[in-house]
Amino acid sequence: MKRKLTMIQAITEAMDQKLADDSRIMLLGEDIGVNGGVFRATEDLIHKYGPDRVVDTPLAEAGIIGSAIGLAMNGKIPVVEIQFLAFIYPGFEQIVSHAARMRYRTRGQYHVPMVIRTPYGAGIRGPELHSESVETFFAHVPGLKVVAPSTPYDAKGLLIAAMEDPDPIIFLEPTKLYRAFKQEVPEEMYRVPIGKAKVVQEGSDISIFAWGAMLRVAEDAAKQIERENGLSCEVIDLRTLYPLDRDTIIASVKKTGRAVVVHEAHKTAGLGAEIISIINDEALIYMKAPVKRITGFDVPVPQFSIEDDYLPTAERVKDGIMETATF
Amino acid sequence: MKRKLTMIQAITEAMDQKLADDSRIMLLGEDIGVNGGVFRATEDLIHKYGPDRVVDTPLAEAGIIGSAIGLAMNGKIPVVEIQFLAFIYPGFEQIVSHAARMRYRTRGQYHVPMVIRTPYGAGIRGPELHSESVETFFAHVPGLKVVAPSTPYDAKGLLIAAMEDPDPIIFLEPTKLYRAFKQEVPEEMYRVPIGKAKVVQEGSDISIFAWGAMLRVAEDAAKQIERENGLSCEVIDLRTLYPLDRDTIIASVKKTGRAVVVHEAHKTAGLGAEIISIINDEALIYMKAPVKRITGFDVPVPQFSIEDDYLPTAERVKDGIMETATF
Amino acid sequence: MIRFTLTKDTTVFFIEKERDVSMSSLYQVLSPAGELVGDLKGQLDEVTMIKMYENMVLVRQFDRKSINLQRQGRMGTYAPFEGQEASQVGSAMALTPGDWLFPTYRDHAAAIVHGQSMARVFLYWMGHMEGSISPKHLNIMPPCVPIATQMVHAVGTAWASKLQNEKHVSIAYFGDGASSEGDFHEALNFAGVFQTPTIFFCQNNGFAISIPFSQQSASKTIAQRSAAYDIPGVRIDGNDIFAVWLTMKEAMQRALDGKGPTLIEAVTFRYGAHTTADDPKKYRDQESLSEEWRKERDPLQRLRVFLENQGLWNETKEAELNARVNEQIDAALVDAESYPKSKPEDMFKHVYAEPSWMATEQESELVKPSKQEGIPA
Amino acid sequence: MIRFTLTKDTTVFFIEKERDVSMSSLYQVLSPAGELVGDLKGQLDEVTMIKMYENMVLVRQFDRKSINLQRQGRMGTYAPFEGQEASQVGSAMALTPGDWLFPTYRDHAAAIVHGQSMARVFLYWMGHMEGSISPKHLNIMPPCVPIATQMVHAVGTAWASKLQNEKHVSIAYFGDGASSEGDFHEALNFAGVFQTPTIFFCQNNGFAISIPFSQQSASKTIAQRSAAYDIPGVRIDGNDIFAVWLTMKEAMQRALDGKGPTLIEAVTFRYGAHTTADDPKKYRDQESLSEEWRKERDPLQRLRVFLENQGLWNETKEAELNARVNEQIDAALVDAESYPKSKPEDMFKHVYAEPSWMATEQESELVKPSKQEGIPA
Ligand SMILES: Cc1ncc(C[n+]2csc(CCOP(=O)(O)OP(=O)(O)O)c2C)c(N)n1
Ligand SMILES: Cc1ncc(C[n+]2csc(CCOP(=O)(O)OP(=O)(O)O)c2C)c(N)n1
Ligand SMILES: [Mg+2]
Ligand SMILES: [Mg+2]
Repeated sequence: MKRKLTMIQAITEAMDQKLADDSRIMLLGEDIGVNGGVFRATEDLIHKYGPDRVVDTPLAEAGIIGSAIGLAMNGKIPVVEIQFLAFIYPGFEQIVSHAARMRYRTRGQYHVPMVIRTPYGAGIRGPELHSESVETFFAHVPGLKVVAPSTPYDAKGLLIAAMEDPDPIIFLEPTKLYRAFKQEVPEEMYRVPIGKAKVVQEGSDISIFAWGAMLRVAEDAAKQIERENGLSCEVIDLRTLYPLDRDTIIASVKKTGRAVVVHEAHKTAGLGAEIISIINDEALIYMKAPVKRITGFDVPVPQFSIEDDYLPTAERVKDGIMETATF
Repeated sequence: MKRKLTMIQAITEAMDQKLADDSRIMLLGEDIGVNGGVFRATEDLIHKYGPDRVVDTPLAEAGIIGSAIGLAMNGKIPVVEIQFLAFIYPGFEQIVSHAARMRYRTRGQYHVPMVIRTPYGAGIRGPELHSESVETFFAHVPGLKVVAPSTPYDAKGLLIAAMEDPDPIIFLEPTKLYRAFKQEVPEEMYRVPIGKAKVVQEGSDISIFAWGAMLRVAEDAAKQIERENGLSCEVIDLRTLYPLDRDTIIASVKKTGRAVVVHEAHKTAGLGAEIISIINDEALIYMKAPVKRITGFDVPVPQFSIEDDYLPTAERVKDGIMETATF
Repeated sequence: MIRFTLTKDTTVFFIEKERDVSMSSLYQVLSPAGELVGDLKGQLDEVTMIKMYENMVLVRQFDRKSINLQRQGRMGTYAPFEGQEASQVGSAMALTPGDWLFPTYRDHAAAIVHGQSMARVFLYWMGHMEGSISPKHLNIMPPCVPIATQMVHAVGTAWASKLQNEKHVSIAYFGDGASSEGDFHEALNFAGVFQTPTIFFCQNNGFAISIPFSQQSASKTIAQRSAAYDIPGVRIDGNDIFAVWLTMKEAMQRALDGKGPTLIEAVTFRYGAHTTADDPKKYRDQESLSEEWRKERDPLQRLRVFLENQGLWNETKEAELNARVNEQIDAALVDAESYPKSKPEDMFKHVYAEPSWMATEQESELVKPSKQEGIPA
Repeated sequence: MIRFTLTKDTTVFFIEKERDVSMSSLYQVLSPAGELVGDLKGQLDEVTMIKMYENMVLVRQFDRKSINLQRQGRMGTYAPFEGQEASQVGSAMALTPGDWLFPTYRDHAAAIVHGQSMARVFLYWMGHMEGSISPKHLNIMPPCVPIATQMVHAVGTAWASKLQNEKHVSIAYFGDGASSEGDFHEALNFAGVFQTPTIFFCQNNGFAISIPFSQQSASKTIAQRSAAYDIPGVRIDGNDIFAVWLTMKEAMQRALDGKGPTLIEAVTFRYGAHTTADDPKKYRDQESLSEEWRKERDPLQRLRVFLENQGLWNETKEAELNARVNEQIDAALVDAESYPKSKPEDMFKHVYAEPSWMATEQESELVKPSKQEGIPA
């Protein structure tokens, strides 16, 4: 009998297993102890591992991330939970000016093995600033890695890999998918490699790149398009946003000659632009049409009554696919 | 007899004239008063306008930017100096979560007319974190505008326009150009429009996009290439980085069919990617070669003994031009 | 009592030896039993006292209604404030119309009392794009979501008032948890340096979501931090609306006299959940704690007893009041629910004074021209 | 003396009435005249005292040499510390090898005394990629440039030491200006909550670049802020190396006994410019201020007088010492200047444990294969 887990359960299990496996692992964050985290990602872990390893911190993100940097330099592997992505900003300086640079500045003498987990993205009727998707801020910072799973299986495997990675990782968890569906997840520890995209569905006519909650939107659109228009879509889950898996991107567009990128971040300077540029650099002559971006708009994420209109929909992705296919 | 000014003099003059012109203008920052700013941009202004209008603040960027937001909402036009771009991070949350969103959240009832000036970029043998070029962080934030002059003339005109703009503006001043050269600058107040790029040199074979200190590198490369290879380069100074002047970009590449973008920011998720994407969206069929990015590398800006190797050089730009031209 | 040892022979001098942080050390005017235990300073008249009570009843009903609406799916996640009425109502009633009010997500009682329409507050929690608009001629800022960030804004607006010779204060509401953020520190320090007429009004409700204040800081109180900036601070019974109001008046007077900011720590309690998405039973002995505060220190109860003893209140008035506020709340709800819904296009408005080409273009991407458009009518 | 009024009838209780912030209220053991005015607690022996003096002379010469090197164009912008030797040397000498030291850009005297090689410090200021490496078995962190950010790191490393049962403290150096940043507040609060063995060592040199402390805060001292976190704080004569050392030892003992952090405010002065790019005449009466401190409170001078009075020092020793330190400094400079220059490729190293494809590829973009490569040898 195969066991199925939601993404949040898979994430909890990854932390649970690594806490058991490696005494250096420590969790830190607001309300992650007795409360088990606002999304219950750390449910019960304080009871299992005690308050020295699952630490309820004061409400101060620079303090959390900054002290985690110190912990990491002195033998610990801190796994930080930031309650929502927008609340990482008070710790932005610590991430950009310190976590990402410690190895570099000390020529490898000190490094910062640390994972910063945070829910991100819109679609759960959250209040203001609970729906941001600003992965660009981190994908522009050499020294960081940025990961965003789209399934329970990948979430567990990527989080375990992240906790074993010697460098600081921003681990973006699509809030909308936390409990959206269950998937078979092996009980044992396993790793999904950081830096590798996944071809979710092979196809020959057009490549669709997405991550996080947008992956399902892309898959939906792809299915509908195949049914309605007979186009064969190759759907690729990038999974790691920095560094991007260029080889997989290029191999796909060389085959299809057409591509659509779907992300919920704002369009301008979103990662769609980087993916287009990688294609421009490496495969322009293979392209039969401009790469299409279907993204969040260049406006602040609106209040939740119209947030769904901000988000890319299967309908918009389909339009993008058709525009590209008929170029 | 025409009067020539350095960029820093032009910037001082812009502030001086607006202070005289509009009693709502207030300058705030660390060491901008008696000390006149670490680059002397505010030299003597405290003596002319007093400590209520030229304010030496405590050493706290969230405090500076956050209180400037309050000042702006209540009738003032704060012009903030951040000592170096990397020191803006403590105020990042204030910029992203408040300054950029106040108009939106209040449906236009309150807004934040504010200019944040800060030196940026490498090449002056500065210590660590004195050489960053992270304009991407701000060009991904709807609600902000981002400006970066490359000449004394534009610096004065853009800064005056920025101080008259009703929305928050990140005003990036290329440290390396502060005193690099002088240019004729009219004595009277004038505006250079925000949102408009400038064709610095017309040409027909290839478009080169740059801004800030990289403009001169681009111009250098263009001159050499014309001399050495007879290629006619169109050099465009983007000047406003958000929102980008798409029309000028597209008009140029439709004419030339080839383009190089030069910036000192890290390559991945740098604005070069957005420019490539705009070209992809609007002018792909006109392109005879992939757009080439000549940029800072995907590494932290190194210590100053090798910072010049981090920065794009005319040599590298020329290589990029030739690669594009011979594609 | 607060004492520091200061001797020449031991190097450590700023160690605190004892501090009375018991409830009984709080500044209090109206005791939980409804007795006057402090001086009214000739400032609080009967009309104001009755209005205080009416306001507290109004907002308590509003709060309960909101929780119900959330349960019925007519509103999004909601942050209730029951238990904190004296702090919010008392402080807001001390303000004058030109003052600047910076609420958090939990301070709609203060906003309503200062003049925000209840319909607007409903709209906010319904996720409406127009839920954060201030009534004209008032300066009620949008509820602040990122913790402590509004504190520096309230320095800025107050500073501008001072520079413009306007006799207005700015009040920043914030919680005990907020006192851990760097912005708390920067705000108090700036206000001290520029002597801005800012009132930092902390509702110490004992918890930041699940974290009790004892885990938030090694310090016993928040008020003591005022000493770090050499600004006045005060720790008061936040369930005593007289103490709140009088303290506010004093702080406002000082601010308007050019004597700068004040830090007020109003000790109170939220009876219910952090938000409707929260389950307080997970992290505290919800029933007994909540019951203790309700029974022993409720802000409405003590004022009612006092007013009754003064012959200013009775059962009939209570019944009338309840009917009246429920009517008002229902009317506000009708207004909110019949308010034109946010339209998708609204997101493209007010990003800038003049829309950028991106917004214009993307709006057309969103609002697709009808597929029929080519077909003549 | 520090007193707060606390009465039931005025609401405001945390207003400070008086605080003695004069020099004479500082904890002091060795007076400017070189007289012992405090208790050595049987802890400071003669060998240590002599070493203190030697170290201070060494770093002062190092500092002056560095300024000269910068003037000659052999180094980049440099941040001098002359005047602050007692604070840096005294605090660093109290440390043990396993402790974690977090310097700012001005604390290379502390770093050198703790074991950093002077050659390495030169390399740092020469903009060398390898200027921030710690000697093996010591934990000397890279000089911290973004103000106050290192303070939270020192909470983290100390916390780890505590959890790992290692008997080491972490010391964060910072300035008076740094005390305005939010990170200062978050660090002290965290350290208080988790009782980490962290020492927050503030050199209050009176200025943050051009801003005197009187404009940095309405508070008169930095030490008083410890009370905001209920942690011990102390304000000491930072030009008195005995006071610095004894205070450090006490703070370290407390930290290692599990009694948590200490905030130390060492009152001192920088004689010269903020950095070699700065002109202090623009913002202070540089000559008279500098002369006053030099003449009346110099840290080297008072220790020398004391040692001479004890018969532990004389002209001959002074001359020998000067010759010796100059030799050492010259040797370090030779080492630094003959150290292999940073190569452009170095920037691609140590971005990650394993280089990304971007770095690998971009490195080849930088290091162009020789144009000759197609031509057979
Ligand atoms: C910067 C930031 N971090 C985290 C959060 C998530 N969050 C929302 S409310 C809250 C607790 C706030 O506690 P307190 O300041 O005591 O106010 P209360 O909710 O008790 O009124 C937290 C952690 C946030 N909104 N902003
Ligand atoms: C976050 C940040 N803001 C601004 C600066 C620029 N800066 C460098 S040193 C300095 C003054 C620091 O003063 P203080 O903390 O007193 O230390 P001191 O230089 O006197 O040793 C400033 C403003 C910086 N390095 N980091
Ligand atoms: Mg609270
Ligand atoms: Mg200083």
